[in-house]
Amino acid sequence: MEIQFKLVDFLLVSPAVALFIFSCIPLLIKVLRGNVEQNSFATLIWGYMGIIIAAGLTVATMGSNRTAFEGALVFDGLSGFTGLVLLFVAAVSLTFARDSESTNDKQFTENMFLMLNCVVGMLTMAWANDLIVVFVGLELFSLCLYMMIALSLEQRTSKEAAFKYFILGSFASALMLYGISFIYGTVGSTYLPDMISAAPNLLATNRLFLFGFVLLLVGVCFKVAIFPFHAWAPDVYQGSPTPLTSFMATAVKAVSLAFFLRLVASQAFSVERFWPFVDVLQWLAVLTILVGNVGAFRQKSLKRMMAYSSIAHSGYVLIGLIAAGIGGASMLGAGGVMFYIFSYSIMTIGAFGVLHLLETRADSDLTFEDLRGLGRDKPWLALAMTILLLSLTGIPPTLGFWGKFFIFSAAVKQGLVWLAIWGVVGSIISVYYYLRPIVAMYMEEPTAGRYTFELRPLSYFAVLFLALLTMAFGLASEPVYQAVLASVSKVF
Amino acid sequence: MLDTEALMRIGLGHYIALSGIIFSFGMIAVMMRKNVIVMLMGVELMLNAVNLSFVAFAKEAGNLNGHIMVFFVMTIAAAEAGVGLALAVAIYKKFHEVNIRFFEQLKG
Amino acid sequence: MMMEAIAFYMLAGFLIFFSYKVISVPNPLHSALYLVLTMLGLASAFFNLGAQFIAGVQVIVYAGAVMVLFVMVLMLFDLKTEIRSFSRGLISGALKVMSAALIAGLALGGARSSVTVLDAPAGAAVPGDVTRQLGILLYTKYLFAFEILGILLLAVAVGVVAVSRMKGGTHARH
Amino acid sequence: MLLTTLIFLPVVFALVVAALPEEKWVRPVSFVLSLGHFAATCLLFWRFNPASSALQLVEKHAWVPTFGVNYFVGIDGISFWLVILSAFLTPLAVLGSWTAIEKKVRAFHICLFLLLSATMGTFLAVDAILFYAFFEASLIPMYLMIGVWGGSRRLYATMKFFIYTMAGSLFMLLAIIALIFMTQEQMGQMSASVLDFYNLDVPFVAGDFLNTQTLLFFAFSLAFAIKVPMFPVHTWLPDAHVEAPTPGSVILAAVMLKMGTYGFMRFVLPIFPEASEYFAWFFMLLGVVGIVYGALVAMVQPDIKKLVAYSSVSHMGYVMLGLFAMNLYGTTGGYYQMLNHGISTGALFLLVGMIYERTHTRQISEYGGLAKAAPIYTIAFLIVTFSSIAVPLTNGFIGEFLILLGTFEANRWFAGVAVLGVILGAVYMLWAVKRIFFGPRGKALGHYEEESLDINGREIAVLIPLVILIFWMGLFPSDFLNWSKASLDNLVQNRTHYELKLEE
Amino acid sequence: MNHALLILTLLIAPLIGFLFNGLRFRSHNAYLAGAVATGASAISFLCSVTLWTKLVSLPVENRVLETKFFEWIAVGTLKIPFGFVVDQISIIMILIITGVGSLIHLFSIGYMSHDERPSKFFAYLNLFLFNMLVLVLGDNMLMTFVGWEGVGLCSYLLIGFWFTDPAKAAAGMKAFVTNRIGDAGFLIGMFILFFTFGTLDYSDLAAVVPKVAELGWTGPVTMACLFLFLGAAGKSAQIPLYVWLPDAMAGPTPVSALIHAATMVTAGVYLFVRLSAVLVLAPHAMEVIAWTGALTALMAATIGITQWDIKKILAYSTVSQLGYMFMAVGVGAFPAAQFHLMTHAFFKALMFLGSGSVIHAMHEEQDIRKMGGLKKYLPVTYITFLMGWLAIIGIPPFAGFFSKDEILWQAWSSPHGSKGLWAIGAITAACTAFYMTRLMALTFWGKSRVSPDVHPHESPPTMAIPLIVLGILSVIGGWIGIPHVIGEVLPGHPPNIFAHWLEPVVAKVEAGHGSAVMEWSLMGFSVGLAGIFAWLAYDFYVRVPSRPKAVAAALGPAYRLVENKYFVDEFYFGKIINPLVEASKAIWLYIDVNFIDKATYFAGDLVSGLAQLVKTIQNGKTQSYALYMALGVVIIMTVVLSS
Repeated sequence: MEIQFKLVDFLLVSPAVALFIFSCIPLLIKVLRGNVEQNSFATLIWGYMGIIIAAGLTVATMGSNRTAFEGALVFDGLSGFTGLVLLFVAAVSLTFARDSESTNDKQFTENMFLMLNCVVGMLTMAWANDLIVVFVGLELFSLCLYMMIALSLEQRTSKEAAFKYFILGSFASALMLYGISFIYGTVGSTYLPDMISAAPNLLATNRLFLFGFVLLLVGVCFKVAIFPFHAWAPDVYQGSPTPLTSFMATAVKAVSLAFFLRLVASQAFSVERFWPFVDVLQWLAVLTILVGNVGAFRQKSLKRMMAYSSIAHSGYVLIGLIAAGIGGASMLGAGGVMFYIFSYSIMTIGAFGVLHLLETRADSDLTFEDLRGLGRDKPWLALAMTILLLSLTGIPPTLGFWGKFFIFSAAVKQGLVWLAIWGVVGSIISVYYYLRPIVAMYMEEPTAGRYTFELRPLSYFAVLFLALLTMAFGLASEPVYQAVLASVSKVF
Repeated sequence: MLDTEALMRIGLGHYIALSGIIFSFGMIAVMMRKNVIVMLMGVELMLNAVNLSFVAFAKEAGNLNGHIMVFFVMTIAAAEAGVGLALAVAIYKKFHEVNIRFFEQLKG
Repeated sequence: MMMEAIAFYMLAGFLIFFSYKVISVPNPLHSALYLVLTMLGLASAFFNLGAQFIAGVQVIVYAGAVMVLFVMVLMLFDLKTEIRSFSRGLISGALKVMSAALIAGLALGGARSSVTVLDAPAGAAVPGDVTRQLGILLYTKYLFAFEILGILLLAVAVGVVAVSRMKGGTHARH
Repeated sequence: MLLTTLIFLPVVFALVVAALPEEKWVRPVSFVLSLGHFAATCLLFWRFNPASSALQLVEKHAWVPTFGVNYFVGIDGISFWLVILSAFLTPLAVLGSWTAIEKKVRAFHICLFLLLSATMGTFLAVDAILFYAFFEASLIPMYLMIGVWGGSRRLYATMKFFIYTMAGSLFMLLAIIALIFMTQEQMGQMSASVLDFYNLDVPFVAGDFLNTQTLLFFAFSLAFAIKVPMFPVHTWLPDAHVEAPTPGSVILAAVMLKMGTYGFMRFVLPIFPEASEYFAWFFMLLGVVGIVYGALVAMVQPDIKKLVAYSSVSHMGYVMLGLFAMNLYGTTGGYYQMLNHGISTGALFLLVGMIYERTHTRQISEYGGLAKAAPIYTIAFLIVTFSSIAVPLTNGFIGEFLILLGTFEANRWFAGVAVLGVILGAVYMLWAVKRIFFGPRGKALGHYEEESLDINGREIAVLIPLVILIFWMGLFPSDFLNWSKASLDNLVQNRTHYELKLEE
Repeated sequence: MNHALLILTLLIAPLIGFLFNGLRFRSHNAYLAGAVATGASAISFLCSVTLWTKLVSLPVENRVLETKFFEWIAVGTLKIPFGFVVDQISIIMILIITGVGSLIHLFSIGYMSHDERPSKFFAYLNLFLFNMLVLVLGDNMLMTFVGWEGVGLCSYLLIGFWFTDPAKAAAGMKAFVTNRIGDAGFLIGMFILFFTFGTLDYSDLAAVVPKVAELGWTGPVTMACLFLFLGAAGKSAQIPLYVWLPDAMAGPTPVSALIHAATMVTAGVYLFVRLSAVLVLAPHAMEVIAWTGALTALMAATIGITQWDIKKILAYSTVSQLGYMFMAVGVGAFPAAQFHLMTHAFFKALMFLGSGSVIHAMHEEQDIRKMGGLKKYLPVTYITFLMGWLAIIGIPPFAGFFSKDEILWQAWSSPHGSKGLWAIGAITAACTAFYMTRLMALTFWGKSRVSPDVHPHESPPTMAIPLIVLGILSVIGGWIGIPHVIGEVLPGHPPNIFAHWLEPVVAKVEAGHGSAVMEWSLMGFSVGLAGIFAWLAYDFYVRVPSRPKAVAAALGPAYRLVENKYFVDEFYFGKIINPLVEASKAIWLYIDVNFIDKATYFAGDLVSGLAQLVKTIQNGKTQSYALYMALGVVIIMTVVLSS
């Protein structure tokens, strides 16, 4: 057997290569300069360059609908779109990381290196068309995340978060891997299309495959924080440095959901034998929405509140996934899911960005009281936060509204009205806690002179930009929705 | 009632059963041991159990994807061990013990 | 047939015993040593299943390097036998054991009921030169994954070093 | 372009206000700008053709074409006066809050303008999603108004307001989505246009609660009933009103509550004709209960604003009663009562705000003898009171009379009970008047000299247009109803197969 | 001047007066304000007279002057013009209103000269005049209703004119609210009529109704009339809604004279005279009206006997007299009702103004126990009051005699009437004679009980002139309605001009059955009765002043019952109003605050409780989290595999 390298394969994976190279450059510079931390801004620029080049390459390869490495990787719209979201999120998070007290220290170079490689892992997972590749990508970004969290200057809680995430992540990986082994055993291959084509048949006849498939989904559900695999999320989100939380809450979910979407595209949900699982998933969606929203209801820490809210958002997406999975009008569901990923990423990272801008120490854990007077001292930041929170609530004409609209549309279209109703109930609960920061910012008596410090300009700009995007795409959601539909059209 | 014939004819099922048992031991270690390093060992045990089933299935399926997977898993497990131990060291430096009960600050 | 069965059951017995010991002995160092034994046992199982290369890697990487790392760290900590090595809570403990057992049981049950797989002739056509095939696969289909694995190891290396250099880490400078 | 201008001009104004160099300019500039907006709105008198029931001055641009969602605005006789009312009240609110709003003046006026924009959009949107967007968006400025400039329990009130309204409207969103898909099934292509909804054949089974039309009907109705608010989902209103600053109360009562009743007229009645008819008794019952209940509870309120708020519940009960009488009298009366309520309750809130600014209390028990201390104020208050209790030749009478007439035609028992509202309305208002204005001097008047509490020229200027309207609308209702007649006739006569044509 | 312009002037003049005085309400110049108001009223009176002359010049069968200013409400088939009609009925009304009104305005100038806010007073008075004119001139029921509510409003404002006294403010409110109850009935009556006959226009109704009558289908008409009677009972102070009128005496006395005696309170009577064509179709309703009127008359008269406040006595007297009028309406004697309305307007206005003069002279003292022997201090007042007294107790040939006797005769003889009604009427007449004589006796006759620091003085001419004019009218006012039997024996055979005048526009009820002899004897009986009771009262209060106490003591509980006005107010407050207020508080507290809000909070609490549960589950223990995952897997798998 001849080993042949096809150039086109390398061109296709070039975004990851570019990211890797640019992540190494500042590290090399640091090492060669006697292990002395360089100007963090320069490091950031390297990172930006890597991301921009990767994004450019992603755009260039998008729509090619090719596979690479004998089908191990696939470059379709879904992976391309997800990749762009990931890169965008990474760029913003990197900006935050550079400006944050807890990550911008003598090890920012390492931080950036890990983050970019994290993205490499995520891109791998997004591209993956083979369970082996999926697993490798998943592990790469997971391990990078564990270490990044541990790298926080904050001593106690970040270590706890890192360790919890690590143990539970490994546990979930092992479960997922166990599932992959069953799938491999029953399908005889780890190739995703093989599995997808075999799934309807095997699900109906083979319990081992059923078990494997469920365990695989459990692994994904863990990353997405679906109840009851959500429990790590609040603790880890709260304990991690905020830039990383924003990255985790968005990028990890985006890539995991994209993979989930690939799985549900297998039409597994339409197999009668699998219906009980679909029912279970529906219940999980309901429970996730409830646990997320209810959990956020009485939180004092803003980060923890946002963590629970992100669980709730996972529940909404799960509705879309089920709608996409059960056939009929899958495009609506899939489009809804991808749109939700997009909108959720922008809103959530923006909201975390605001929080990170207000953290003055590495171990800051902002509460609602801390927001008092923000409306007076930092009006624009408060405005941005307001827009982002309203978008998370789903008030039109923000981006978040359209996210919910598309998801609920899919649910209604697929006859999953009861899920949509639970989604609505969850949204109503969410109104309360999303409005509380607004209350604190504008309506409660401000404490004197809390926010007199200068905001970090780059992050500040980024947050304002995100808020602007939230509004702008809310007003013009159609282009995004079309892009999203195009991205999933090949998968479904 | 015991089907001696089936018990004697060692096949895939036997290996799956073995891997299942080891996997569950690993799970129990993760879920019940308080020492974080033993918990890590539990994870390793789980991964090893998975490896066993992969190899068994590879034999069954007649291709090498399983082996590739095992190869990757081993490497990743090693890396995980490295990360986990580094974290454990960080913990130890702070608390002079590596008990999971120190990590109950974040809750609620 | 018979011999094979006896060999398997012996191996299985050892494996189960060792892995049980891993989780039950109070001294973590002993756990680590039992883990080494478990891994060696697994290596032989791999060998049995015709995965010689994997078996070798298992012995070298796992039983060798990784476990050395474990033991080293444990020695570094100089841990005594723990008085309470298991988490508290009877109900939760029971649930934990039960759920773990159920997962194993479900896997087993799944395998039992998946008749088609179980009855397939064991040890069908595994290509003779496993290692070569493995190599080819690694350099073709899984080349990218392999590279990613490399990145992973590099990232872990960098990350672990960085974590160790943190305040409170083993190599902290302040 | 006129309608779009009307909707988005306030946004521009908000930006202008935001960009003003000095805060002291905010009030005059806002006043002039809002007057300008009102003037622009008055262009409708020339551009709108009252003889036609069709949708006029239509603008349509694709927004989310995948779901058939368009930026689709238009005006007909039903939205006509509500648009004018919104535009008319905003300058008054600005003028009325000249001294009431002391902090964050700039932000307040920005909120006011954004609210105006949202209300304009709500009344002008013909696309369901667009409507929903404006409907929801209007919550935010009001939420801020109550929360930032409100009274002591403002946080509770504003939260309650927001959650209540949101809770209802989210179900409506689901119903809109369902209707959009229904257009796809029945017309082959998705459309969120209300005009297409009218042509839908929404399956209805009498007697069975769980049928499509009934469920959708209740999803819409819940949203609008909360907004109206109807008994028993009215409890957000007293709290919101009591805590809101004066202009907030004015806009809330005068304009925002109308969104609910307008929703009934625009969506519920024509889209779900069978269900509306089937459940008309239920809504009439709620309306009647609301009338009597609101009046009784208003009677025993210790707080003036709360009293007015409960009177709103009672008055809006009339509106609902009229709308669900589903005949020409009821519908016309209900529509007219919407405007009346806007004028008279708006004026009442302004008046309460004026006196509150001076005495800093709203407890009725602390007042007394105000008629001597503030004669002009008393006159204005009495005039508005008479409008509120529907004394003939004021606007309130026309509405109430037509509603009761229509109700009597539809169901005489309901009319019989609703008439109690006429009595109780007089009771609670006049009792309050008696306690506030008559009798010996109350504690709240404290050290004020004779007549020193009276309202000043600015406040008189705020009230004069309202008083003029009270009598104008009472004497010449045709001047107003003629603009809406065609649309209202169309709504009543063609309700079962309602259709809105496009002009041009 | 054409009639439209005349009607316009008639209506506008008081309105302008109102605006003029209203806009300068701070002014203390009573003379200017009074002059303007009186002038406005006088202009209206002139217009009325002119209209009357115009009307007279028209042929009998077509004596209608109509004008529609604009379409007021036009919805569907409901077309309500802002239209006015002057015909035989309304011309009498507007002559009374503007005539008596002008006099009372004039009187008020003197009466209110020392008040703080004379301009306001005259403004209200003019506004009242305007509304009253709208009421009687309206060519459809809704226009009548406009005036109906409008006069109620003015009544409210005027009763509460001295608002700093909470009792007076409360009286105003009581009047308005009680009226509102009636108005609600009026509304429903209108609705029934509208949906039965499709119109609210009086002339259309008159035209359409007989056709319905042919169908013999009168249920809705009966209901409509009963509801309208509720409205009339509110406005005209009949059982059960009369309670506001005595309290309404809290207003300035000219107000009592104008509104609560001469004009507004008679609106109910006017309404039924106007709707006579409809009413006659509803015999049951007529019966109810007649008996209610009779009972009201009796009840109020008995209460009148025990009162001590000069104005209260007059108020109860008014209620009683209104009862007479309704009795007349109820028995179908519409001209008689209208006639009594007119004569009553004269003598009752006179008596109120007289009492005003007394009160003015007594420095706002209203208790007749503190008066007595005033005739020597207040000669003009005394003489004119005497006229009123004679008129009201029905001594021929004073005005009251003719109208009251006409009613009693009709009650006896009309097919709708009965002996019982007559008997009640006669007893009432006796009571009237008693309490009116008592009033005279205690106020003007006998010894003076005036406290020494009060020096009664005769009123100024502005107050005297109206008294004199009204006194004359009380004497001669009845002569236009001389009953047939009397006319026959009088020289020149004066006809019953009044009845003939109204004949074309009121419904005809078949003639009474009764002989002239009977009529004469009844007439004699009632006059005799009045005379006896008048003497009795004189005997009680002038000759043997100790007797009333003895009699009262002898009657015991019955006397206390009557003295306390049958405890009706107490009943209303104790059993209806207060429970309603308490119930409202309870509703607010238990439904709004404690139930609906609590339900809302319950949702919040539920979420909060669930939040606590979530927080408990989220216990921070890594291994618990792992357990959740494992359990999740197990449960999911069990569900999936077990099905």
